[in-house]
Amino acid sequence: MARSVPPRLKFQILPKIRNLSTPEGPLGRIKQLQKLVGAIIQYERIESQWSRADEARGYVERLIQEAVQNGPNHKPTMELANYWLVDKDLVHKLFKVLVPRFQNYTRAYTSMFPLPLKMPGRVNYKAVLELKGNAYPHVVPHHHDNHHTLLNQLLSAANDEYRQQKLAEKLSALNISMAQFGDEDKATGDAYSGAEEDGKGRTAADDNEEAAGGSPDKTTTAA
Amino acid sequence: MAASIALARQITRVNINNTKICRLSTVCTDGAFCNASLKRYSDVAPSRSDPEPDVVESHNETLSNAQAHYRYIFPEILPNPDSTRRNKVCEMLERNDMMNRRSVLEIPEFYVGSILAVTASDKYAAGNTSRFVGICIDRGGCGLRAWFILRNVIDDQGIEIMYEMYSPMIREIQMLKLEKRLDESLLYLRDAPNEYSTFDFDMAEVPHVAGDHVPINPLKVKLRSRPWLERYERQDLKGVEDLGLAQKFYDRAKQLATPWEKYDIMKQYRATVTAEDQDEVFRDIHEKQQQIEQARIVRRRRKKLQSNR
Amino acid sequence: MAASMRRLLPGNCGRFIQNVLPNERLLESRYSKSHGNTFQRTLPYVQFRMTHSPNTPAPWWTKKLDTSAPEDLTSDNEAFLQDMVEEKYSVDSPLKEGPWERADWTPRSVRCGLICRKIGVIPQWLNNGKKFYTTLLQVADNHVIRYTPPEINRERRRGSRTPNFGIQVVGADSADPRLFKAEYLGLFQEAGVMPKHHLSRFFVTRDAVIQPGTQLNAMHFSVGDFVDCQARTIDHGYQGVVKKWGMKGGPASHGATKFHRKMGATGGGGNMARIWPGKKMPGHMGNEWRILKGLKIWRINTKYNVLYVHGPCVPGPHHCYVRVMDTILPLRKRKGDGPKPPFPTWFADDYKDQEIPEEIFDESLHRFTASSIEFEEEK
Amino acid sequence: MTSVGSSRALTRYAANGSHKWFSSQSCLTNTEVRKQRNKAFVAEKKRQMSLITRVEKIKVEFKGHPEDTTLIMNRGLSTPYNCAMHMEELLRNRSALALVDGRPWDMHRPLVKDCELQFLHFQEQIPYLSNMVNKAFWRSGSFLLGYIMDRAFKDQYYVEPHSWPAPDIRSGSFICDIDLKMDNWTPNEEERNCLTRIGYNMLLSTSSKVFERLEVDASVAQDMFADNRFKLEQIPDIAAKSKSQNTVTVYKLDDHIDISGGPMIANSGLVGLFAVSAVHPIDTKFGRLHRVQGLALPTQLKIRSWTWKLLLERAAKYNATRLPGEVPSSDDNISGSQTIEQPFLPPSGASRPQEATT
Amino acid sequence: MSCLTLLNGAIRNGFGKASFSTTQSLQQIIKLSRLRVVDNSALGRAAMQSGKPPRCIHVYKNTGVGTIGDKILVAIMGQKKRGYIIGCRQKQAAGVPRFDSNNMVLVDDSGTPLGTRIRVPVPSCLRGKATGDFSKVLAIASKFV
Repeated sequence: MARSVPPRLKFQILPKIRNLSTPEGPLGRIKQLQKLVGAIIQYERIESQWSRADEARGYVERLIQEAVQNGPNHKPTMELANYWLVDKDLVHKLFKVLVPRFQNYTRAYTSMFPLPLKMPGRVNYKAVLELKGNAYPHVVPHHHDNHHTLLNQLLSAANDEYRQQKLAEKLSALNISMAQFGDEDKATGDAYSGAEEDGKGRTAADDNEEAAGGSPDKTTTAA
Repeated sequence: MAASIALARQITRVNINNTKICRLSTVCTDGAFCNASLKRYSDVAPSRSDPEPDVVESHNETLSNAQAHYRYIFPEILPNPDSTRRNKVCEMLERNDMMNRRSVLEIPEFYVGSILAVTASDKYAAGNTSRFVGICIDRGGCGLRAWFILRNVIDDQGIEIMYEMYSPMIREIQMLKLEKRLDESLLYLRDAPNEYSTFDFDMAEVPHVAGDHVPINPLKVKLRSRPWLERYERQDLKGVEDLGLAQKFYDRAKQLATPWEKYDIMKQYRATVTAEDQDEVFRDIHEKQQQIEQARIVRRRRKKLQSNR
Repeated sequence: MAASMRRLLPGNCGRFIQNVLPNERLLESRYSKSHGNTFQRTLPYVQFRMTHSPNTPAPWWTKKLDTSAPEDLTSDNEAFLQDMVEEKYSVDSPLKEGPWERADWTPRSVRCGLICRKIGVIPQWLNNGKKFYTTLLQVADNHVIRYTPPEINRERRRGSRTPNFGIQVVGADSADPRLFKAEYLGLFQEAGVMPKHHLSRFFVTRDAVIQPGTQLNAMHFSVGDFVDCQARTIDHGYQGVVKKWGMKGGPASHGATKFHRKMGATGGGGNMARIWPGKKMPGHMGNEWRILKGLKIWRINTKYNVLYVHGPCVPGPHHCYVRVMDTILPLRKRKGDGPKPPFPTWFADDYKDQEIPEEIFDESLHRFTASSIEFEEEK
Repeated sequence: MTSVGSSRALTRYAANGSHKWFSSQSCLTNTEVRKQRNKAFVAEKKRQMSLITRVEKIKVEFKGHPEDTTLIMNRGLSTPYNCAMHMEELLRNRSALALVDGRPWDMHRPLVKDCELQFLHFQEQIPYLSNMVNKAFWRSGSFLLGYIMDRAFKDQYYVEPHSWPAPDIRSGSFICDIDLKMDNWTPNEEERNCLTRIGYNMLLSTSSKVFERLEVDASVAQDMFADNRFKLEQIPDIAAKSKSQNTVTVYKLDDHIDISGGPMIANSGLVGLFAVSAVHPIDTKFGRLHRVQGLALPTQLKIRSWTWKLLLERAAKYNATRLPGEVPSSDDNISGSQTIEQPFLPPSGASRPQEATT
Repeated sequence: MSCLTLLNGAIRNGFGKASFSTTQSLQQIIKLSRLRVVDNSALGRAAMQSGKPPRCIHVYKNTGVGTIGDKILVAIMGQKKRGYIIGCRQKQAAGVPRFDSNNMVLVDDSGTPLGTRIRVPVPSCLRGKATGDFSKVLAIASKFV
């Protein structure tokens, strides 16, 4: 029986393995990693040294990759799971819980975050390693809405102005004035129409206070 | 179209033959999983003759059968998996050179254990060519560096010649007998009696239908007694008979064994070209390979017609 | 389980999040001044000892990369900035003034070089069947950035060994301008090209000057030319004498204690009872500028701008930048009576009516499309 | 007073061979006017503080990170900034604006009754909160332009800030309209950089400067701005629109004082990048004024140099937001008008103890 | 390098079973290496049959390492004889045969081979070196490979 050619891992790995410091040599390294891999599968989120967590991450990803690809009936995969997961309940968890969860994943199965340093100076970087789709609150708040920050407001206004200008150039090349343009703009269906909707939506939402203060080009589009 | 049907048929045939293969407790003898030049993880390497459903079929639907077959035909087409040395442009230029050479010289599908005849240009030989027949005892190298070693015994003198696969000095590579052996490196034949590596220079070509299953020769070699060139008791060889050593040798071998490497999935991963990258390579060469195949068929037909006349 | 690893049971995980990693604080520390760097550094920080060839640029050099936290942008705005980058640099002719006059090549002219990337080492064969290795050097999107005439060069660099040469600055690999600091971006204003990842300067004679903004490609050199390749060697870090200088070390056994990879005596007694300058000792190995001279160009790929340069020993690791210049070796450089090189560089406009082949081979190099080598019968 | 509205009612004074432009009222230079105005501000503030004779406690309910709490603070003395100091350093450092019972409130404006408190920073995710804090920032930018122009010129030039329109972020720049008494002066790039540098000197000074807010009676305001003909004209209107019909809100940053409805951000330390992008001459019914345009970003938001340059290019274009003297829209924010952002005006300093007792 | 390991040439050819490790890496022909005489000279035959194969005592070369075509001095049956290496166990370049033993032919002082026939194949690339005395050696070769 054979295992398949592994698909590409979806995160950056180091070109060489790290020799985790252990008096037992390479076998000791594997034993350390066994514990970490088991802990990640069990608790789904752990805190560890950066180097160890990063090293263990590859093994977890590969293990899940194999499990998702081959399922529990594939003997080498089962052997692999049996070797890495010392607690045999976790083998069940791998195939019964994690495989369905990660069936359609196209990105990495795990994520890793550096922890802030408590003290400056000689540092031992710590990291949080977690399986995606766990039940805990997010480590870093994602879906963080940044549409309304000052920078993005300024840029989106600049974007609108730029699109307007491009459109005006295009129209002038066709000898159509902006005034004539009027209603057909949506019908022409170029990149501008989307941008305009975007701009309008935003002005309505948050700039209610300054309708009169709008730039001249904005008033033209409104007309 | 015909070719792909033939290949599909061949894959089913592989599955039919599973029972036999299991009995032989075979491991693969090709270097498809890891690159030929690197240490191979024999127990994790896939084989065309594996009882498991074809990995490529089941997981890379987008890759055609013909393309999936390439990794067995020419494993050297895959780049060196060392990520610090990978470069797409360099790999592509090298691949172009390889395919150009293949369009001129027909390099047959062969494995360690196959018997080949190589005709090479030799300024000093009679007729400016020299022909050597022998069993392939090892092959390796990525890209244009690919090589293989042929071994034969002439006048009770063991002789080996290493050939570079893409060297323009090679005039012809003739496949005399396409088969695999139980191991992926037969360097132990150097320590076996001469009869195991003696082959007739006028050996007739054993016909092999293209796309047919590659037979595995289950021959087990009885080595000469020590001293040897290598410590074979440490190598987990399948194709040798009992070595007949004292227990202390096996104890030491056990001491030095690294059974965990079988499960070191990241070490294997780093020594592998990933499935995506392999697909990319095979898709890239597919068109050129089709042309080469066509040209070969035409050439054979013409030859046949001429011989019939 | 490692003692340093903290197991987090589902029960106390909420607390963990609240106390150790409060979302707000994390977000803040990413943006605040004081903790800004914490999140930048994703790999362990490694302190290197001071080497004799430090990588640290001189303090008066222009700061290059903007390593602060990325801008927090919406996808729309990100796309807009991308558009603007394209817009700003999509000028057809970056030249602000008319093209400079070109001079004729003389044997005393020194041309500008190229910045290449070492992309691999592969074997090639000669027509007589001899195998040798070539290093593939890909010209890395080179543009001329600046020219400093000899007068200013002389003034700025007092005691310069090259007082009569102008300085031609060449940039390699265009990059997103948003990666760089404003002062670094300013270097590219004159040339009107996108900012480059890597800059290097070449000493040129006054007649060989190339106008800033000009693109350089592999056709700057021709097959059969000999070139000098200069690069920083592989960085091995701090090494002992056995690896660094090839000293023998001590025996593995035979009663050797703590003497396996050490150097022996460091000097004699008597009058010279001290360590002499230049004694080979452990220390930083590699990462030094080295030049390999007189390498033949066997083959050029004009499509991918790749030079096939003789030998596997071009200094530096894979993917490093290599400075490639016309050789200075007197017996290998171009002679006055031979063919002239493209001067000051190869301009595509001059060859509009000619078709440039994708691959150019040396005459004695075996082409892979050609049939196998056959030796003629000796009579 | 009557001559204020007429154009160019200025005294030209020649002594010691030097020519100076002076304020029409008191014949003072900008520096002297600033000093005098400060003195008035400080005196008024002292007077208002002296009215608080008894320390009374109020209950402030805080909501948000790090945890919901109730704080017992001092009526008329404690500010939201003081509350933040009790909570966390992070809040103290990054909060630009407070939200008291859902209304924007300056960080350094004393709380006057039991209330609910929230803090806003520059990465708020709820649009209307984000809008609120952005506008406060933009307004502070305009204020900062006034600060710069007030001290940028030699003594022989007398500069009179007129006003600024409602903050419009999408226009790309904040504005301050100023009478420079120089008809066709437009600064070249170096001069613009000099103006920017004045701003940076203030922003980068070791102690970040606080925006102080004070509500004064119209008469006090008129005394304060006696040397600014535009402000004198505006004060009665502003006072009439205010809730008590007679108060004007003034802000002070360092030693610069201007009339504005507010709110402003907490302090100058929140401003990261800052630039005076352009000065355009404009013709208004008050004669030839200059429109000073600027661009700034909070420290909290990261920006790459290239993006900043792109925004700066846009900010240098003429900003055609409403000119001074044009018919203001219902919610326009000429300098000093009490904006709709503050529908419930807090009581003026004089009436504060009285209200507290009721 | 221990002298013992250099005896492998002889040991590998079946002249007794060694009780010590004979694993070797380079298989070079240097001083004290044992070789195999492959011509049909009486001296060579006698030496090989008696279990005392010739021992290299000098390589006529600056590097001191002999490869195919090199002239060496051997001690054989108590005599000093010159000879040519015509096959090596060492790793060879592509296309050059590698032999299972280090083969040599004996020549006399005038460069004439002692034997009349070489019993094993000879690398054809040696013809490139066929100058002077060496061509006499190639003249008695029976087979080229």
